[in-house]
Amino acid sequence: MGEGIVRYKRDVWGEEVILGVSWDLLWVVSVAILVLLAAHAIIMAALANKKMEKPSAAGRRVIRHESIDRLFHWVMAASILVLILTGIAPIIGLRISWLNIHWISGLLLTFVVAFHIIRSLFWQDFVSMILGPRDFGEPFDSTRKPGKYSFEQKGMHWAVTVVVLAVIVTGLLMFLQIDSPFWERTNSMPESQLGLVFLLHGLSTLALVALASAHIYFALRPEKIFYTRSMVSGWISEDEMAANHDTSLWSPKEAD
Amino acid sequence: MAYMHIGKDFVPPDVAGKVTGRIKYSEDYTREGMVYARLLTSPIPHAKVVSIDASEALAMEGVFGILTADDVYPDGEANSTGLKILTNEPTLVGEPILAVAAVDEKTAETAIAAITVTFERLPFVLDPVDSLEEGGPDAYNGGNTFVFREGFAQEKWTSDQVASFRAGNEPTAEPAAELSYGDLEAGFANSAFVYETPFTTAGYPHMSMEPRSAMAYWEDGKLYLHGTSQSLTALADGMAGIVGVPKEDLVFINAATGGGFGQRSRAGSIPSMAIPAKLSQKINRPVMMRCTREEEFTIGGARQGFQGWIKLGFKQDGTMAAADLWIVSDNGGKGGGGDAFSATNAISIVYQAEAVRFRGVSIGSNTAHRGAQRGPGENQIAAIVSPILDKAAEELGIDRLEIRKLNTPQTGDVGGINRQPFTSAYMPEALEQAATAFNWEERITRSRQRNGTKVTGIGIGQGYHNAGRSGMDGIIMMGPDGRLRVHNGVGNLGTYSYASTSRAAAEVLKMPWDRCDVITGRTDNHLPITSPQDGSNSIFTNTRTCFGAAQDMLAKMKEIAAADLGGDSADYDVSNERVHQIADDTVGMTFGEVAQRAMELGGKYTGEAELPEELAEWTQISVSRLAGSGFMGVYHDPRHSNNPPGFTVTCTEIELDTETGKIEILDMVSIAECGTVVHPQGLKNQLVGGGVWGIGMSVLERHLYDPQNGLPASTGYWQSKIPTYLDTPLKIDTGWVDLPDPENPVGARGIGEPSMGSVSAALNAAISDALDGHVFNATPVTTDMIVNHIAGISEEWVPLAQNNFRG
Amino acid sequence: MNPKLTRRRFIKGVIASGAAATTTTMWYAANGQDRPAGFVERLIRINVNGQERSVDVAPQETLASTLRYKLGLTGTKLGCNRGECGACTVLVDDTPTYACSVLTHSMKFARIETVEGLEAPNGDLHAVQQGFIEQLSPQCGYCTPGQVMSAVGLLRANPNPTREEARQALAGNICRCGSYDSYLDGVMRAAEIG
Amino acid sequence: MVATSHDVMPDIELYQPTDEENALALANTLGADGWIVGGGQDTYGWLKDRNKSPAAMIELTQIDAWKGIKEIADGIEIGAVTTLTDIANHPLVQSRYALLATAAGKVASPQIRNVGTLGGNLNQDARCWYYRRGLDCYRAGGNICYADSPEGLNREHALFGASRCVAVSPSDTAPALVALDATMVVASSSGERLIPAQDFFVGPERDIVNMTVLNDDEILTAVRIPSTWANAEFYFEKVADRNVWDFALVSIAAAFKVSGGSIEDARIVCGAVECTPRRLESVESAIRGQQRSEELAASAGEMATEGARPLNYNHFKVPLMQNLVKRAIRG
Repeated sequence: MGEGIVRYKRDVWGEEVILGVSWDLLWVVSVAILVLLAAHAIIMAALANKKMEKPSAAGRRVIRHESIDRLFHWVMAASILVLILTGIAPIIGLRISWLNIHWISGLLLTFVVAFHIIRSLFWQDFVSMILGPRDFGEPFDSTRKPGKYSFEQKGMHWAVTVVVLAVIVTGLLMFLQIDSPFWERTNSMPESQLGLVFLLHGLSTLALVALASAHIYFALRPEKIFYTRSMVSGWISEDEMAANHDTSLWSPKEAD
Repeated sequence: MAYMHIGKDFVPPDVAGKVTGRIKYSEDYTREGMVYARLLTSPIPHAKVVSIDASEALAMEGVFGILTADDVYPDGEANSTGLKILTNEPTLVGEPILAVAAVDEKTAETAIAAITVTFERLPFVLDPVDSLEEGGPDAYNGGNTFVFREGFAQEKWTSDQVASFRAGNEPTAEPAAELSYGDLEAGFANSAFVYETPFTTAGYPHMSMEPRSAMAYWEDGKLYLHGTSQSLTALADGMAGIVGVPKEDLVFINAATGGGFGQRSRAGSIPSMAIPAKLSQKINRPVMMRCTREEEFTIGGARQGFQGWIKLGFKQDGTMAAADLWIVSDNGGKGGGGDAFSATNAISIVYQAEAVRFRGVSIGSNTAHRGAQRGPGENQIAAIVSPILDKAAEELGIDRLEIRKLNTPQTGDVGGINRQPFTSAYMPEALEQAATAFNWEERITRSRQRNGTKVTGIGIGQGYHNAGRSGMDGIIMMGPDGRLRVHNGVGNLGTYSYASTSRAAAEVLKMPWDRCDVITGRTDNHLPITSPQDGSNSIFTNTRTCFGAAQDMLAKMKEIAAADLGGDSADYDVSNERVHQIADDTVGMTFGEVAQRAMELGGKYTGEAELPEELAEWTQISVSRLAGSGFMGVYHDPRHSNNPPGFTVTCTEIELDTETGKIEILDMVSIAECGTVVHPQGLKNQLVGGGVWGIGMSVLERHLYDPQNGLPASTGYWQSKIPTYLDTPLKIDTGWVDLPDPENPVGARGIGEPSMGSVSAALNAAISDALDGHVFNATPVTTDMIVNHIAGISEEWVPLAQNNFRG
Repeated sequence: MNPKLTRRRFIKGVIASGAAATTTTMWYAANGQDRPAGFVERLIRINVNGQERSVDVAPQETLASTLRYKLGLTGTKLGCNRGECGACTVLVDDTPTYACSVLTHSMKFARIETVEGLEAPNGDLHAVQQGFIEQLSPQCGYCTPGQVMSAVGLLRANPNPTREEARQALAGNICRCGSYDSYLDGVMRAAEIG
Repeated sequence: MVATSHDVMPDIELYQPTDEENALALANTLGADGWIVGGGQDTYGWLKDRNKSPAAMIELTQIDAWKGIKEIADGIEIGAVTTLTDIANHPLVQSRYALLATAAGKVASPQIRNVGTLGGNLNQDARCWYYRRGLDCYRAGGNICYADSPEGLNREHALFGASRCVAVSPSDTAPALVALDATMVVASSSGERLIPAQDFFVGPERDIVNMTVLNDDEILTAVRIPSTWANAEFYFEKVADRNVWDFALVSIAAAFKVSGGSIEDARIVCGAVECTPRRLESVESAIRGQQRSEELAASAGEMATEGARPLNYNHFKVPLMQNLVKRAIRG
């Protein structure tokens, strides 16, 4: 078995340096997340009976996600999935030509994220995503309802933000270490630093795997599936809004 | 002159042992309770040892002890260049830090793996020119060069000076050494053809077949050291000092040596043998230290590499009017040799240049240590100059053999920066003989002929090395059995000089060879001091001592005979193992009887009195131990004057494939000029062996270090590209001039080194010839260089073969 | 780069190496199984120079180590211990083989000949040895036993080789002294002596 | 280990199965801890240096079923444990597949060919000296290549298909077998699979630590050479620094079906220019149906090196490879 969380190697003069994350953790993380989600599913099922009926999707509709943002979301989702798959392939011994696909989708992700950051800062309702002190009370007070985004949604968003930025930054540094159409590999980085970059990239990958699984799981939960629908079609019903959001805090345009 | 032994083949006493595997090299010995040592060597090109934690290793079962630099240098390491036994200040990857002794090698290696050494990394440099540049790293602690008697110093050039030199221009910096004769400017002024170029020659490892293993044990205060060496007594003499044991308490055992080529001639070039000696002393057990091939590379050292600038001027008539050299030589991690000066000297001697100037600096690099290797300097430069000489010949419309003839040294000439006369020099005869054997006139017409993708190249080259010393001692003994015992301290390196020089004594006493014993192999056989077996000197130096010792015994025989049988000693002579009156050879006594009488008389006859003055300490010890045990002839050889040269001439025909860059040597003839031939088969071996070395230097052998981290990349036979059967000609024809030298009693001079230079010179010339006169100004010239040249690809980087220069 | 560094050497290599050398033993123990068929026993008999010798041989032991350090046959030299020089050449069923690069355990059914085994009972040297002496083929002599064995192997397969055939057959033996020419002279002489 | 020059074989277990089932069972049980040994010529160095430390060796030389050369319905089958000397000298190989006989005869040195096996020659590991020195580079599972760097010593390295690692295929017989459309017979305890020689070797872009597609539990048991190219016109050349004990700087193995001076079909494969034997399919199709000529040879040479990406020190491999292709086509 590996050396716990970190794998070490010898540098060119025999000094012990960090090599990267121990990929044994990949299995640990996968199993852990599966257990957690399974547990959640069971609890939800148990609580199901004393749960009030689902709000109806019929009736008047309000806009939750503009088409451009939906496009962004799905491109980002796709590139992240491709990155995870191509990145994991060599680890699990899958002999595919993965590296080019990996860095290309990595670049794609980088551009889309950059686009999103700029857009969210100037053209979107940035405030609606800010995680304020009041949000933290939300889970413990059933009377309180969130604005456009619930505490969980904000939490997930910011977690993903941090992790994705981490993979992007470390990924770009690693990109410099290989030949690409834009440059010849630099081999500029000392081995010890290189190892650190690999480690961070690996750790954020693990986090991303966990977050992605959780995200997908919740997106498919019956009581949340309408959010997923809104990410496809853009709208939610007023009924769904009323049931899950505080209209005084969020007054979306009506969908035509 | 008709000799009984000189010039005749014989079976050296050790050959049978070599073909049966019976003769023992140091690693073949074993001893009750013997344990095995392995080395921990530096992983870093330049560092300081901060601490060593061996507790875990020493606690292991089967581990007997550890030896560190603190053990061998209790008062601290000398602040100088030169190989250390062990060190805390490694200046190259692979330098020994400590040794561990264990029940077997596997345990020792496992123990070493458990030792933690903390190093402090220091800046390192692989290319001397990088170190020369201002602000560039220094290879040593305290500078990048070492000045004799002054210590470490720094040589620095401005960046412009470095850039200009690298661009191929004459260095403008102040040289550390400058020597010259003649009017250089006038020389170039009178020249019809002047050639000026930068050049590089790779320094590469000796790679003797036998790794420098050694086994040692102590008994009754005496150190018994089984080692490997080119020079039995000369090396033991120095080794006693290195180990710190009185000369009389060191028994150095070395029946055979698996190759040396310069790196085992003196104790200082192989101090690693002191490790088992010291370790054995510390743990009080016999210790065997078997060296690996990689260790033979890293500890064994290499030839000095050159980065130089050369300018040669030739008059209209083809005479070399002026030669100007500026050489930056690579001193490696432990200090090097004087190759650069020897190179310049060789040009003065071989081509009789009218004016010569040498300028140079020797700069350290954190690579294998540099030292003497077969023709250090003379041979590198031979390969560089020969193609230039051909260019001159072409420009001036002179035949390539002719231009060498009209610049040739001969008896009566002087040569070298110090304008020293030759004892004798028959280079014209050698050139003539080579031309005839090679059929030059006819062969030269095939020059540059194309046959499909192949081009024929014809080359001729000359080799030189000073080939003789003096001032050593000789001892011979005889007992009542009348057998002649020649005590010979020359190492058994495979030259068979230890035996062939002994035959000079047999010659004097007209002894049949089967009545002679060569006493050698271990120093407690009481051997005289000899010059180290390097610099091609043994034949000259030790025929003098053996001859002298025999003359001494001869005189004593005559005295004894005259005293006992009447008359004057001048009336006596020897023949058929008898000393007898010249007038009536029935009046005399057998050698056995003389020896018997000598032992009765004692005194000077048995080495107990009237010994020659100036006998070396080592010889005195041997004589004192032999004294009284038999009839002794003992001799101290006075210094000779002038330069006894060893010369060779080689002609070769090659085929160069313009598509693969591969060359094939179709024919090769080497002619030796080394005075009277003592041992034809031995001489032939030196000629063909030198030939293989010359081929290695010209087209194959390399010395690679990774510029990024200073790791050696060519530690084995494969990566070093040592020539094989199929890289060398099917047959190398040999011959010799065989004219006597007046400074040697049997007329002999040495030859070992020149035989390589002439081949390398001829081969590089032939390659240039095949490439329409293109001159690479480098050794080696490898396949990739030839392919690149033909394809018109400029060497964007210095060819890897010349690494570690800007490699 | 940090100025100081600690060099650790791992008995178990860090990544290039797999599990420690006892793993499989433990695996079988753990599974309460006997070792599968094919696992070697240490005490074996090998045929060296016509004699059956029984030796205690470690599984990983090379023939060269067994010959030199267990049987005292030091005529077989170690020049590189990597199959790059030929000094350790011996004959295995008449085939020249690098003793440093074969396992003794693979020699159980083979006929091994070393340089020590060439002399006739009456002490006469083998033709190759005589040829090498007459032509003074060896220089330092360290590669000589290997050259001898390759030459003997050649002459058994081809008693009258051409010089070129001899050169091809001996190509796996380096002589750093460069005595190739003299060795070939020796082989040709040996073929004459027969 | 970098700092200590190791020289003795470390403790390691040895299995010498005498039949196929045992061998495959062992390979299956030991997996990555088991090291398959043929002649061992690319094994013992790794172990002595302690740069690779498998738990056990599975030595195959006592399995007669995997030795020898026999005729099969379509062509011949060569057992993977057959020595290179036997292959080079075998009348059947010499007469029909001289290309392979020549290639096998060019490997290393006579003594190595005497014990070295075909399987070993095909499965031997990369010769990049950084990797061989035991440095933890990409190929050793690390995260860096020391050879492909601004100052790396990469004279012997790749022109094509480099992906982080720039090592080349060291085998002399591999290009010959690819040129002969050979099939690799690969067995494991779960059965047998047949792999075209061309797909047997794998480059760093797909697998940076292995040079073949063999899995830990698999053993290459035999190589089948179809009659497709039997008695064709062959050309093999290996250019190396030394003529013994050396690896190709560039090698070429080619087979031609020629009638009346025109090339009906051809296989041209280069060694030591990529991590796998490089088959020059574009050249093959370009010369198909053409008359042999200096011009054709020249243009084919040019085409052969299209897309080459030379490193610092191996620019010479471009003209060298072009020249070898020329020579092959010239015949």
